[in-house]
Amino acid sequence: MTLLIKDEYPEKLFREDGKRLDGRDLKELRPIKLEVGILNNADGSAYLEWGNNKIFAAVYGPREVHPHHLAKPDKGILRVFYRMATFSVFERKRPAPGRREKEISMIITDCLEPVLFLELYPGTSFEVFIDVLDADGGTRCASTTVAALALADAGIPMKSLVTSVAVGKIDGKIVVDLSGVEDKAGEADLPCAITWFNEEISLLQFDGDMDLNELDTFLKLAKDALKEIYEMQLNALKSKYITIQEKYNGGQVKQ
Amino acid sequence: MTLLIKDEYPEKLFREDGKRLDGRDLKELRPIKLEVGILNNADGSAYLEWGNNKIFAAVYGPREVHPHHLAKPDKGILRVFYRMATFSVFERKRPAPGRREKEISMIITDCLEPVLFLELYPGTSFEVFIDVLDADGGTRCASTTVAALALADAGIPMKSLVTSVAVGKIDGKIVVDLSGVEDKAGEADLPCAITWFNEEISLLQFDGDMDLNELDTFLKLAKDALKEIYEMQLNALKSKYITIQEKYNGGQVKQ
Amino acid sequence: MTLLIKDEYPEKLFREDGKRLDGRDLKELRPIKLEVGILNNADGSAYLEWGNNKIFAAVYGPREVHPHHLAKPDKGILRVFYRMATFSVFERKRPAPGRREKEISMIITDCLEPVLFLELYPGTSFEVFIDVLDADGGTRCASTTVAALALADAGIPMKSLVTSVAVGKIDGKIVVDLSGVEDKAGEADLPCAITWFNEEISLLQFDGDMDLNELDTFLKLAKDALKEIYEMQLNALKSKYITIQEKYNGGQVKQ
Amino acid sequence: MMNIRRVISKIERNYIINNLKNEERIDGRGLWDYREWKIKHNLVASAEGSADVCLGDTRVITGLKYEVGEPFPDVPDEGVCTVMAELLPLASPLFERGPPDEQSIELARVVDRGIRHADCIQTKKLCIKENQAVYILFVDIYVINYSGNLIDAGGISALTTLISSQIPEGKWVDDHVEWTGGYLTGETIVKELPIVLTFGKIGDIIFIDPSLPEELICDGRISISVTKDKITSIQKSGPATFSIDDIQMLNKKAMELGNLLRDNLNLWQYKVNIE
Amino acid sequence: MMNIRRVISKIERNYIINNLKNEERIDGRGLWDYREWKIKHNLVASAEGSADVCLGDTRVITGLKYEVGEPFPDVPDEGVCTVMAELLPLASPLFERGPPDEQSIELARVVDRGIRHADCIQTKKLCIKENQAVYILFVDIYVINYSGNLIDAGGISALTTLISSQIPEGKWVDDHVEWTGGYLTGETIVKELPIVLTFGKIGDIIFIDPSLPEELICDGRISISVTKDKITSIQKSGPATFSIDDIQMLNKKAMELGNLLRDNLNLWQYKVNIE
Amino acid sequence: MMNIRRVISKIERNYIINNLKNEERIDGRGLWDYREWKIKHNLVASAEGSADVCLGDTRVITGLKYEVGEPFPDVPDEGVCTVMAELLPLASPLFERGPPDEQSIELARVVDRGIRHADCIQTKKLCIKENQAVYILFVDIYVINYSGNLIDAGGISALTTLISSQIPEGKWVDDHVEWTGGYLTGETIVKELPIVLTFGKIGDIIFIDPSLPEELICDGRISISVTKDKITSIQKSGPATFSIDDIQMLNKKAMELGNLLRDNLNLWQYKVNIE
Repeated sequence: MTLLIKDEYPEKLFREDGKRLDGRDLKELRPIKLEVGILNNADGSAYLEWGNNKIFAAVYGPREVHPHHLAKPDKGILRVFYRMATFSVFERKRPAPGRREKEISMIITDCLEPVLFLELYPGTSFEVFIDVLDADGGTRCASTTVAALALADAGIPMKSLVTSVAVGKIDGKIVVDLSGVEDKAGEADLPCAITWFNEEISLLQFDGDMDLNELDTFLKLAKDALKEIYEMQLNALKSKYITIQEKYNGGQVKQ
Repeated sequence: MTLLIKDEYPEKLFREDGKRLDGRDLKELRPIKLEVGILNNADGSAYLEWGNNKIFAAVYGPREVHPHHLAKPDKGILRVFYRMATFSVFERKRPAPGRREKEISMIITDCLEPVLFLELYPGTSFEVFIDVLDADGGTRCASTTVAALALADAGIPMKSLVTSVAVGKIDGKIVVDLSGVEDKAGEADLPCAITWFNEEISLLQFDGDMDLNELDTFLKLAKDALKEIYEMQLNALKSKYITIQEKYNGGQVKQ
Repeated sequence: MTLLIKDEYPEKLFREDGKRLDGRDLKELRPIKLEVGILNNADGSAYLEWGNNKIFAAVYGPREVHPHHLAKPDKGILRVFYRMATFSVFERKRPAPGRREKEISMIITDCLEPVLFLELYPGTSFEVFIDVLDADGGTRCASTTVAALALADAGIPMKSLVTSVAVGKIDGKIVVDLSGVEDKAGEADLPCAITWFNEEISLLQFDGDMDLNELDTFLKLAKDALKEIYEMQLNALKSKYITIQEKYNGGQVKQ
Repeated sequence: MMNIRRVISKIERNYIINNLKNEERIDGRGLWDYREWKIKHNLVASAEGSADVCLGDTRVITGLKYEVGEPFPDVPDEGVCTVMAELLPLASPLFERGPPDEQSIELARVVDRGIRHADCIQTKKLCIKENQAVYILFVDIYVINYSGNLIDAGGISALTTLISSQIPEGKWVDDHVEWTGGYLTGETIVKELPIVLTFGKIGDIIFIDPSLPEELICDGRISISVTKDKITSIQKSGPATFSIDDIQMLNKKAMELGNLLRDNLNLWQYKVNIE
Repeated sequence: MMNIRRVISKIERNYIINNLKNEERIDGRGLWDYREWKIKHNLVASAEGSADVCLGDTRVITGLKYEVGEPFPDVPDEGVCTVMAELLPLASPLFERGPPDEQSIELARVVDRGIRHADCIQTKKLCIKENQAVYILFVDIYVINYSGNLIDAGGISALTTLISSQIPEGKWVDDHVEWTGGYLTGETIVKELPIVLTFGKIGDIIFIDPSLPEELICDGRISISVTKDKITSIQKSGPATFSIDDIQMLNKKAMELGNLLRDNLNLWQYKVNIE
Repeated sequence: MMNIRRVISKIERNYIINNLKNEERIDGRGLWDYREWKIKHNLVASAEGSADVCLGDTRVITGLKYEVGEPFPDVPDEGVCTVMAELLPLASPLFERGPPDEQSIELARVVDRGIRHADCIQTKKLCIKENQAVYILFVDIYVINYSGNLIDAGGISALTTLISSQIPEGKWVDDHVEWTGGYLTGETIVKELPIVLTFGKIGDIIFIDPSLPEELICDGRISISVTKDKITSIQKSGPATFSIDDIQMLNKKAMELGNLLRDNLNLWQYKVNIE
């Protein structure tokens, strides 16, 4: 039985006025909203809206490792579980986690681990659960960005935050932060992440088609976008601490 | 490929003489046959025929818990595994246990647990295996009834027996002990169970459509039917002990 | 969707000159090539080509048992894992191991165990991994034959080698070593294996149709073929030890 | 943050029970009061309907997807609606990864049966062409934060999702389905609004909407689904037993409180209007 | 009750072996005697055929279900019969819950192959319409009590089930299958009656139909399926080895005892007569 | 034999690192040298294409099977090619039995994406009849011996398999597929030859083609797929971070070394010629 409606992509990804289909300029990010500490059972948590992406992240740890045999005697382990809700995509996803979800979980683990001091927590685990409730392109970058906030919210010592964004090429033009439709109909997509303590790249994937010059441009653009998002992360953390301070401030809002 | 024959239901569930399709009156139970102690490897066992239902139950325990992490330091655990044979229903059931079987297992566990003294058996488990070889409506009630006998047969201290039956509504009339066809073609089905030590309800499910008055009628009818079945359970237990006594009675049948 | 090409079998399994379709006489084996010690991570390994069969075997052990509860306090355990590659057969096999692979694994385990001194290795396991990369009839016999070599290569004390071959009936004639097409289109197939230390049969399966006289003929033919293959096994082991000796012989090839 | 993995201490348990005996609860509610409800709808752009429901600190997000498939042979003119539930590990340290466990199966089944038997969904409206093509709706419930009483939150969440839904309307052309350009909405699909209400029992005391600490020490629960004047589904769980009087009283309460909640929540406000 | 989980003690083992050396068995049988057979048929109303078989204390219940499906392309005019076996945990503390293990796979496979290669089922009679529709039969074996030698009990159980079967008869009308109102019965479907016989080996002694204690200390077993004058299947299992003389002797014995058992059990008595 | 299960000792680790600092490797290679490649093709008679690739002691055997199925609705005139990888337990004590783990998923995904995004396979040539019938190719990679850098060995292995392939050619007749008697070969199917190159990073030092001891102490890796003048896929793994300068340098290196390797291996020699 064919589906009623196909997931069709537009022929052109730019409007006549040169803007992208959602009205953005080439280097413009989609609207991002970040909230920290929104789940009260987890040791740390964060919520993100990024375009139509809606993602929750929660951190548990340091805690006992299940199953036991995964524990390492000389360091803690970081485990990331990236999952998509069945209804987060155009065609219903099957409930069980698939190969793509496992691969992205691994990618994000590798991306976050450099900022942690796992050697201080032998025999324990940190578990980061990331659930994408609505997906609209760039979920691995958005997930990395919100997971870093959840780690910070858990009070786990970190060398720095981690921030992630994708750059790519659509209709021959290089753009920042591809939306879902741009990701699927475009030519290239380069998700990357930065660890601010050393300003190095800790997540890098690419699928598409680029030459060495384009790579340089991609990386330059990415860096500017990453800085912009980093500021939002810092503000989200600050506003949480301000909120807490207010709560403890005799119940009175600071003037 | 369509099946050769559909599982079709009759339009009417009552005969012209006012009796049910299998000749029963409104409050009449189907024939029930109970046997205790029929499986010699289990710690306790029982067999039931109830209409066309044919169900075996066996109990193992108290024994070590597998897997270990399920064990509780302060009490024993009760685990019930309700399963249907592939050929017990109209369309062949898949061999692996499904959601329905898991749900009914849980319902029966909750129903039987109140009569046990689990706090006397810390760190151990009691396992009740219930296998439905032929199904004809009301298997969860029949399973509960036969499982209680298997527990008693295992010599496990119990506050009382447990007895279960369903009442329901078919073609607008309230009846006791719905058969398979009445269950599927009828309007409402209320399986319930009683723990005789406190005469309270320990299993209760309902799907259908009833108002508060009907509920009262249902519960009243159920209580009468439960008493009738309880007598049969007691007789089944007695006849087993009589048999054993005879065996030990110098091999001679008592006069 | 029907497949493009069916796996069809010829009507006759003998040529006009009385030879089999691949040019063999009734009692002639297919070409066999054996190599020992070809995988450098395993404790022992061997590779076999037998007609178009291509099979790797590797042995790990004695080593710790995973999962632990399988360990036996009074003896080591032998575990054999026979697997076929997806592309080793005409129609792509599903990647997960099926019932047939599990059954053959058990058959081969039972066949190899008699030559080992498992009682000398309490609490440990020997694991034999057999991977069929290309299959052409008689894979269980070929697997047993190559697995015995891998065990020997691992330096595990053995009462003797084990050798296996199939005999069978095609177009009414009794033949040795059925090829893939003979196996599928023929009337009977009797895989068997011998443990040389007592010259007894340690693997025996049959599917087809034979009377008691035919059984006698089968067994007689099998014994001759088994001897022939046994010589090849011994040569394969010898040539490995010669190679090693040469390596240690001051690096100079012996004259 | 409360560490809900620890065994609730005897002292705490007694504290909860003693309060209950005085018809008071540790969060200040009376025995028959729900915690506060907060409902958002149509938050998931990728879904054909969605709801974000908070009941106190319990939070559940539900979405609807559809497929078009063949009807079951015994009901050739009716579509299908299935409910799935997942207890996300981020929602509680008590939840583990892996295939659905008993608690998630129970949540899905009770919500599913509450809907199925209450004439809630007009399955005939989900038929595109008899014997050929019907809608299959997937109502998938994700628990985002666990603080007790998932069933009632899940029930309201599923209902709001269905009411808020907007599904491309198909018609049968020759031998296949084409999009008319219009939509089926919750207004068309949903008829009755069954409410599922869950009561906890600790010792002899019975109360509605168990909070997490209450749920963890509960001897048992009963969930009752009600329409305006009918009981449509009952599920007892946990090792408690209930007297026949209790059961009669609870069904009456369920009817009463269900009507109250239906009025208060006014779920039809979440329907989508399409010109 | 015997605790069969404990390791059988050396003393007990020696006792069994010493008896066997004198051609005696602990339950009083001779080396070539079966335990008592008890057979009931057509006990499962929901199945299209069924059998309840006891071999001593071993008890096996088997049922048959059918589906109508497309034939395999290489045999477009033949139906299919598959055998599944499940070792129910209620049958023995040795059996665990979970997916089929080696022992249940072996049981199903040996019974299946005994049937498949003996011209037992007339697969062409299971064809409704060449290339289009054939019967797929599922013969599912459930072990209810385990007291040794499941294979022989399973084999007789599967055979009785097939003989007792009664399957709605279909005919091909236009492009689908319709019920004729008649039935295919075991009399039509079953031709040969292959008997599977299992021999145990302990040390140098070989005997038929191992009881549970014998089976637990067996070095190995051979199961041989025979029709009146042919061997149709052999399966050796366990770490024992057998001399060529043993194998010849056992196949002869199997033929002999198989014919005897076929006569004694008279399985055709379980066929269903339909007017 | 090296026991690769043991933790690599500090001494050994330091030895490897100190060598690397002098741009030397423990097996004598320079930083940008591959180990020796050995390639055999069409060794599996049952497969429609196959390759046996050794990279030093790492050995990978890959085979191709096909099915004919319906195309995806959004690309009705294109066939499909999927890559699966299995790390056989015989290849290393580090590999365990069971369903695919992260490492095998990564291997399959990186090889798959390298092929998919490089215009390597002409999927339109895999169409038999638009909307009706296309080829589905299964490229299945089995790791036979594990000695580091499975990705590059797997990539060359998949490519050689595709080049060596020979698939029965179908045509659409009425409503089904018939065999023309001819074959589709790698020459028709394969266009670009993307090479995937993997770089390891230990401390500050980066090098190509990690051997097993290097891989076990690696902080991270980057795999880059390149065609003659384009980068088509990148995958970073492991907890290392890379400076932007490193990344630019590595992509340049990948292009350079990729072209060199493509020339040296001359994979087109493995195509099959059919008269």
